Amino acid sequence: MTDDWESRDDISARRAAEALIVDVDGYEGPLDLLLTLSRAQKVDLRRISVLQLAEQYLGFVEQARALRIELAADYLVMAAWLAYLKSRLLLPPEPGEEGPSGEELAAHLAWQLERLQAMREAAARLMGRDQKGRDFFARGQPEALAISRKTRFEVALIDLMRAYARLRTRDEFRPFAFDRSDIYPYEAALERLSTLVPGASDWTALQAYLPEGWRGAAKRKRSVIASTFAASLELAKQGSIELRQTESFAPLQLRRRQGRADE
Amino acid sequence: MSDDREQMTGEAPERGEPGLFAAPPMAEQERMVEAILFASAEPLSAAQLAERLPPGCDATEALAHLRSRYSGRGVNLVRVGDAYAMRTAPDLGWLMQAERVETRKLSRAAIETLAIVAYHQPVTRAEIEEIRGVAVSRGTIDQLLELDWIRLGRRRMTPGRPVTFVVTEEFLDHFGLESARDLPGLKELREAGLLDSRPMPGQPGDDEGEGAATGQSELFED
Amino acid sequence: MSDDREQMTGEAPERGEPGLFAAPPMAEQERMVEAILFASAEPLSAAQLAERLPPGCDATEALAHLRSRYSGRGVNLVRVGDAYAMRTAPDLGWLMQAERVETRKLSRAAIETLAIVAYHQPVTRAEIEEIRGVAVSRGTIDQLLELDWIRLGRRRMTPGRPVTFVVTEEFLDHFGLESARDLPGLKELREAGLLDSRPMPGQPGDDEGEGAATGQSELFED
Repeated sequence: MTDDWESRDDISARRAAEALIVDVDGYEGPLDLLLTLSRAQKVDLRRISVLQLAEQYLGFVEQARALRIELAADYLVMAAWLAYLKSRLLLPPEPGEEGPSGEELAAHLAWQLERLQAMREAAARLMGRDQKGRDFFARGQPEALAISRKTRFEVALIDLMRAYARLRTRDEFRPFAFDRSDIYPYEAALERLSTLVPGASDWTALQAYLPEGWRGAAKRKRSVIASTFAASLELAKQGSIELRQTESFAPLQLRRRQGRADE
Repeated sequence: MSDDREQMTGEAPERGEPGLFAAPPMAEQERMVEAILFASAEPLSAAQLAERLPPGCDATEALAHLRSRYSGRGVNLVRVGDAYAMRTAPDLGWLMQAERVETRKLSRAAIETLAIVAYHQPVTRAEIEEIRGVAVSRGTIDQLLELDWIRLGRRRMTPGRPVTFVVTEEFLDHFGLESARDLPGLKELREAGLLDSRPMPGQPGDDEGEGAATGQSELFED
Repeated sequence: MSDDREQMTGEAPERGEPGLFAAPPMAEQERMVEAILFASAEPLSAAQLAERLPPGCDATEALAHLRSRYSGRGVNLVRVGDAYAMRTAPDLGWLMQAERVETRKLSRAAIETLAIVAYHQPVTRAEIEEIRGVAVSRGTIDQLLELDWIRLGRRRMTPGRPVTFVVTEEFLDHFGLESARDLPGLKELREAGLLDSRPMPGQPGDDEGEGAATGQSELFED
């Protein structure tokens, strides 16, 4: 092969040869290059002449050197190995020599090339198959499944209708509806305080009169204090109790109006 | 491929226009519509289907065939607005429930805003605020836009040309409506007992109307 | 609901275990499997289906019925490994231009590596490199892992306990394969000895080779 290149003046052949060398980066390593070179033999890979292939490869490496193209180390390792293989194939084995024969090594190389070729064809066949997302498709709108990727907002039509109903009826009902569970009505406070007052002969904090169950939660407490305070004002106005406060912000205290019991 | 050939021999090709093939047989059109609807990420209208089918196909007829083929099956062909989609049969919805992961409740503000858009569309932000009686936060609108339940409608031809909001096909799809007009009116709501303004038992937040709650806490701050 | 009632009268209820209802009739089981498979974009195994069906259902039989029902339709029931999925018929792929997902073009190295994993699995990185004759770049494996086409298999029981790679169910699904046994040309390649792991003659380090052979036979045992 080397001789061929040098003997011929054919410019195009020369160019092709150079292209082969310059394109060395295009090869995926020595095995890939060997596979490409082996195609030149135009035979079944099983019948390939490994000797001829080894010569081609060594010629290629020589050419690269002549053109001062730096070859990666693995190309040179392969070249050294092929040179060894070539010698094993050409020379008769010395008696008593250890190790595999040249034929065994050549067969293995041929098998490696065949395997690589087979994998390339398999890869091509694989990619030529119908592919999901290209030739066939999964459901485009999968319904809520075990994939925890999304937060689903739970709103039913009924919630929507209720919300709308609430909005549209708020104005006409609000003034009349007593729809708050955390409100202690003034009327209730007045009634309760009225019944408790006769027993209040000593000054007692207003808080002591708050009904059970309304002293804990802040919201309820606020409501009951307000209504009880209002009720106490009313009772004071009526003259049935007395109110006092020792200083600003001190607890409000109340007791039964003293004079009245005496009368 | 084989069906294409079948079509060529099975039906009289329309030779009138050169270069045009006869439409595939209806059974094949039905297959095509079935595959397209299955793979589509959103409901498709008959017009959209027709665009994707070979010339001469009758998407509407194919849809009708498909609809009856799937009637009573585990999956049905349903109409969503002007479009069509494949959906799990309503009676089998429970099969899908085990998968419902991490569901969140929509805020009351969002539900109300959504309801107002649905009932009053196209509606401006100012109108929503008027009906709700409180300001609508940007976040609420954004959330609904993000959920693809509302979208921008045409600008109102009034001073300032405010944007309007309308509900989307996704909204109709989610709530199982064919159109927003199918929403029950006030009278029907009343008849359904939904106009009772008393809070539902165990319905939290009903007494926490934004305005009222704020006022209260301010007034009785400890 | 109506089917539930039908089931109660139509089939003899199993009275043996109190509190248990008889399984729904097969037609109803088929509808359920249909709904579940339609709803899922991922393949589901018979076991996964059975988990979601009422007790006493026979998912495998329902699947068989469903498969024949959908044969020749625009959407087919396909087998993917141990699982099942609904997929559009491959001959209609041209209608789905809109849904086509543009995948990153895979490098030649990635495609070859994928084929090697598929045909030689479980396979170590060293074996991939030996077959291709070059080092496998980190990015190649990463890309295939990211695509969920390959995954880690069991470690090889050889010195160094190298990790192995195998193809995934997603790989089977993507390439429309029922199982790794259906890889094109697999039988021929095996018969030609091209899937063997032969050490270089005279090379001592063939302990990996033995492992590889074992792994293979495990996977592709008929």
